[in-house]
Amino acid sequence: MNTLSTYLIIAALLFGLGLLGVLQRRNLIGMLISIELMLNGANINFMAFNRFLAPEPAVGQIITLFVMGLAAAEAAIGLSIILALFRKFRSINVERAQQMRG
Amino acid sequence: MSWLFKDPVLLAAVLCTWLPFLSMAVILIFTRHKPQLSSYISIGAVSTSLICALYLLIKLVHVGEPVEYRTAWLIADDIIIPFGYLFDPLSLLMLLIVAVISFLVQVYSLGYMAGDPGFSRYYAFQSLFAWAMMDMVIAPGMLQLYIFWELVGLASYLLIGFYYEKWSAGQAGKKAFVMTRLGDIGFFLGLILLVLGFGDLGIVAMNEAAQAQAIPSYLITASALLIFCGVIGKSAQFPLLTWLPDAMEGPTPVSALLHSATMVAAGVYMFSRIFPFFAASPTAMAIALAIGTITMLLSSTMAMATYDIKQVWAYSTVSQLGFMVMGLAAGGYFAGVFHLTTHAGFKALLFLCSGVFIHEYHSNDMRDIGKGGGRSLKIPMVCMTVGALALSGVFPFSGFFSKEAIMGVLAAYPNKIWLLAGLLGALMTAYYSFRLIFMILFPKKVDATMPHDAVHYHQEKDDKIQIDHEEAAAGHGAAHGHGSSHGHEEGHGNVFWYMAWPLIILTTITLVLGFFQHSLEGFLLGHAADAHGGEGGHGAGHYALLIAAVSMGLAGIAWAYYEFGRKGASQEGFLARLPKTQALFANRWYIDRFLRRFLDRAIYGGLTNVFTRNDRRVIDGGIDGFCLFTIGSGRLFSFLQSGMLQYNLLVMVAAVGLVVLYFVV
Amino acid sequence: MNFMTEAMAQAAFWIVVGLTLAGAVIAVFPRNIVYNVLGLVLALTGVAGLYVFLGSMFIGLMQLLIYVGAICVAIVFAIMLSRPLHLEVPQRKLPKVLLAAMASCLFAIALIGVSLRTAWKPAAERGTDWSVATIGELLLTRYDLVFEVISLVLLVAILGAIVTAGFSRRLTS
Amino acid sequence: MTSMEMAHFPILTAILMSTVLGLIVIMFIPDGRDKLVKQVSLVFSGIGLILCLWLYHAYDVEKGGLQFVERTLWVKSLGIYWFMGVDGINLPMLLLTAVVLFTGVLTMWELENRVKEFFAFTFLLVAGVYGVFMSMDLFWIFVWYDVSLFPMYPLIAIWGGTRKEYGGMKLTLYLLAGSVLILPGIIYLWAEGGAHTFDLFELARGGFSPQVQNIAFLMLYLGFGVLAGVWPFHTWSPVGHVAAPTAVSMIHAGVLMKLGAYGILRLGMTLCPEGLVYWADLMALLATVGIVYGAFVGLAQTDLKYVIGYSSVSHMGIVGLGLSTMTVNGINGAVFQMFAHGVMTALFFSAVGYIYDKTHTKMIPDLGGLSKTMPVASAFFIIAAFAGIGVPCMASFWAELLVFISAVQTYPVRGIFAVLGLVVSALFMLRVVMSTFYGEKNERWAHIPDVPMSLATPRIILVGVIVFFGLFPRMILDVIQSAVIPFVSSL
Repeated sequence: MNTLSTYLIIAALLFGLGLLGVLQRRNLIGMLISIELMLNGANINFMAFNRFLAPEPAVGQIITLFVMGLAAAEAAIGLSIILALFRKFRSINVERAQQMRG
Repeated sequence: MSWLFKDPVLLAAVLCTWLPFLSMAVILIFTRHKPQLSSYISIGAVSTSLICALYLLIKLVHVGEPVEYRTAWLIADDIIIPFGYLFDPLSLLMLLIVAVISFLVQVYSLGYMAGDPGFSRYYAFQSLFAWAMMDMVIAPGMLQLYIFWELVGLASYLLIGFYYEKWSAGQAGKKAFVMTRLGDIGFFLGLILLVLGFGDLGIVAMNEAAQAQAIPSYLITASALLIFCGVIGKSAQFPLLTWLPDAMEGPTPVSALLHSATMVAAGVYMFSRIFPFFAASPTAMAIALAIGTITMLLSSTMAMATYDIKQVWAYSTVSQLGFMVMGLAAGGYFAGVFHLTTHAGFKALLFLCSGVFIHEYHSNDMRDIGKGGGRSLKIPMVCMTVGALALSGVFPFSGFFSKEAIMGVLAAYPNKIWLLAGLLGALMTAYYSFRLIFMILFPKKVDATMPHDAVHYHQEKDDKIQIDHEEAAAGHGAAHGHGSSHGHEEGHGNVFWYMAWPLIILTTITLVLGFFQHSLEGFLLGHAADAHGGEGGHGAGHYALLIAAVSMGLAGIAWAYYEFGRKGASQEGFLARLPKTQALFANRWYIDRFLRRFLDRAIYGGLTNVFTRNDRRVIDGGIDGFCLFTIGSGRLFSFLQSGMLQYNLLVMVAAVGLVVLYFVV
Repeated sequence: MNFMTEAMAQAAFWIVVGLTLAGAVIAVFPRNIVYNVLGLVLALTGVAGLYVFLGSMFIGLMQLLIYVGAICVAIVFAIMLSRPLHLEVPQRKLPKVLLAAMASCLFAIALIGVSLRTAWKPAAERGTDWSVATIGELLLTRYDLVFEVISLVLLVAILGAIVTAGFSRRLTS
Repeated sequence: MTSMEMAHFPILTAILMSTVLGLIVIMFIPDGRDKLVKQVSLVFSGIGLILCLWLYHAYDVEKGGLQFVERTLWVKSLGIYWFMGVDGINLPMLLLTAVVLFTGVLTMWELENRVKEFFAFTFLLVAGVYGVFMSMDLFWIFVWYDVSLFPMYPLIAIWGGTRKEYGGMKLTLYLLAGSVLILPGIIYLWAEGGAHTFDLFELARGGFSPQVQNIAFLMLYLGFGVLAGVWPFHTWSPVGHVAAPTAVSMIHAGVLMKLGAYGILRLGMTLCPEGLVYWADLMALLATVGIVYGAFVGLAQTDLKYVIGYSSVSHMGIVGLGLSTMTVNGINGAVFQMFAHGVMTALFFSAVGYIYDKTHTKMIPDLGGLSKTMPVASAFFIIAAFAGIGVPCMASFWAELLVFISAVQTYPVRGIFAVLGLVVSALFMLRVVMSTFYGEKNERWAHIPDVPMSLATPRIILVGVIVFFGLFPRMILDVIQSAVIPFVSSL
């Protein structure tokens, strides 16, 4: 139960689910949510390595903290982009937001 | 410039050759819109040239050695192209011929071209021609000769196509230029060969080296044959002879000047210019003899079948040029040059006479002129008969002497076939010349009103102006391209005498020139007599030959009289009874058709077509295809760049996943 | 007792795991965005629980505070502002979903494969200092620069968010 | 040779600056002042012309070699110099550029559409051309070369005529493809040179191994050859000329195409003499094919500008043939031909430009009988056609003479074929002259006025240049030769 690989598998599953969301959702907010899932998957990995392998248990936690901070920034920017897009296209469907196609 | 005035000979030479150029420039740039002034400038220039040429001849007539002036026109490494003047008997003689004929023709043109809208242009081109021809004549080196030779061709192109509204005139000019150019390519290559093989293109140097056998014989033969191509093109020898009859599209004075007396004679002149060089190669001489003979016979037959008065003289010019080439190629330096001289006189005369008829009757057809009352124009009629007698080689006209000289050379040639050909040519020449004379002199009376018209034309000169106008209105005169309502405002007589005086002068020349044979021979062969061995000494055979040749000429005249001249003659000629032969002759032995076919099939239809298609399809097509491929593949790949983030990411993820699986699992 | 505690902890752990994954599934699959946000809240809370199991109460709390407290609320605001509820929910395209599922399965399998195949070795000497004080000290000493940079990034992100959302309104209107 | 005399007035920079300054001044002229733009352009191009004439006059032929040298180190680490100078090869080219620019500005005097932009782009183009001709530093040559290529596309695509987008695109792509070969060639030589300098003469002194020379020469030859219209990379030239506006055609065919030949001569042949020897056979072959082929294809064209385009292919073939002979006279002739063809072609396009402006067609079947209505305009074209045929006493005659003599000497068979091409070129020029200008008066064009004196000026200047150098070929050949003889002896 409390082994490294358990956590890694849980993290992988979380990451995979997030990935699935990013790939198939058309709702931009849905995609953002999925990205948060993926970030959490990564965070679990950090914490797990910190718990089972790392020489200094503080370092992994600090990294997780940083990731959280960056995730907050990412969410802020992402959401504002979504709002801007929504104003422009009256939609938050990614498939409509394709002005750069070749 | 002081060097110029120190030497009167040089000054005369410079004036002689460059005044016409100056007059051309002045006319083209300043006096284009003042026709009268332009013509005076041009005639003034050419008469100064004439005076200078006379001065040069008198001054230098006793100088044994050739006088040479030269300056470097261009220095490129080992090639030096000099510009300068070479005065020896031949060039002095030819310079005088050119100056005299140019002068007379320009005076004549005052009448003939009066009122033409392109009057100034005409005189500018005449000056251009005079300049080019004179510089060519006294060129000391072959390259200068070639350069002005080409310029003469240019002037000829411009003058033939003078009536540029006429499609056929443009075509004829183009044909003349391209065909002579074809010959010139050979000339040019011959010169290059000589430059590379021998190095010096000075005429004196070439001739001396050839005589001293300092040039290898294969080089002489090869370059002589190539240079002879130039003669073929310029002097309208077989197989490039058809441009000359077509060139009759130009104004008649132009035909007289360029296509009888001077420009076409340039080929023969060049031949005689480097005669010792040619003479050093028996092969080249034999080929030239053969070509001259073929040309003479072919064009004589052509002249028998045409009714166009200018065409007859054009064919006859070709034929006589062939005769000159024969004489030269058979070794008769003096004979060829002498015939060139006499021919220049009487052929210019013949053309100018025809010009008067054409000017009066607005038709080139000898039957129309005859019916119109050509015989009533006394001066041209008499002059033309004199010219025709000279052409036929009848004593005591100049043609007799020069033809005899050539016959003598041919008789001295071991193979008698050339002599026979020459005699046959003399017969035909007499026949076709007098066919023309008789047709004009004794028109066939089919239409009863015609004599009336003739009287009308001649005697009521005041009415004639009106007739001219009527004819112009009927569009008859317009066929000639120049308006017919010209010139008469200033009085008909004035115009007529502009045209008559040159005729009278030329007739006089034709009458007396023959008797100067020996002095000319002495002058021309003076210093070189030993080298050539002279052409005298035909001995007893000479008289037999003389009788044979004259009787041939008289037989031709008699034949023509029987068919065209006597009362009740059918005026059809024996050719009318041989339709196939007539067709053959009238169609110029199908040389033109062959050339046309060749041009259409091989050049336009063949190479041009293939190359153009290649350009469109293969090169451009290849490039465009390549571009299309690029664009297409861009389109193809742009599907991946659909702008749909999720597909991009999907592919990325799948790819990374596969890579990880491949390496790790 | 020891066994009981052990078993209860075991059970609690799996419950947390189950909640997390269930939350993740809810966050991904339903087409209604409100369910997704709620699923995300559930999953993030579960992850916070996992952090506690991994021995760091502090990070667990932080997780709740930042993620559940801040980010999720922000997302809810965004949903309300962009009014997706009013819009018709588009039908799913089966090929796309299948492709996405295959790709993400592939990736997940690759990840799991890597984690299982690697022979993880703990460090030779492992510290035991899990205190918040150490974390704070390290943040202000060793990771000073990173900390500052992250702060800066946050500042820029906030400014950027304002600019993007605000100016675009002015530009489009 | 490369002495650091910087004391004299930097005339080369001044010439270059006359265009750059002109460009700047034109850009600051307010919109709508079209007349002022034209006057300013005329003044600045006139300054360039006067400076070039002075330069031509002041050049010491006896001394020869590189004169008016300006040389300062620019980027030390890469060995880039601001290095300019003139010798007998580029001096005629500078004069040509100045003449063509001046007459080109005059030719476009009646332009009404976006005048300011047009002259600005034209000056930019010419700045590049001047730069290439006077720089002796590979880096700057390439920079100026690309500066001169870039404005072509807007000039054609905005002010052009028939199929302008296609023509402009094709031309630009072709030329850029050429410069794609040149840049690696230059960098390759720089890297192989060891001294790491872009100075042309230092590189040449250093020398390269035959292997390097073969590769580099081929790259430079093909790269510049595209611009010089070497067969089979010539198809951009007719299409581009047809599409371009008059002055651009003049500058392009008159000057820019010479840039290609000049590049081959200055870069390729100076730096890679052994590469030249290796590839000379191919060069001669392509040049001969170009001469004959261009003339034949020209026979079949129905568009006046296409005809001129193909005649350019043919005439530039003569330049290529001259270069490939590697003899003094061949190169003399080639440089002379570059000059003569430049002036002649400018005259051609200038003459056609007037006809096209007035009749709005340049299809030969639609024209015809133009001599009657516009004799002066026709005369200019006809004179150009004679120059194209190679009539003596016109500048190109001497050039062709020299090239053919050395070509027959070096490559007899190819030389003879090239000479035979002359007949075809005569045929096609005369064919065009005849169908366009001869014949009945065409009522359709009866209302068109003949060229007024003001518009005839540029053409008169060009005719004057052609005839002047035709009558006095030593005026230019002595200059050319002063550079070519040492050049050939160093090969």
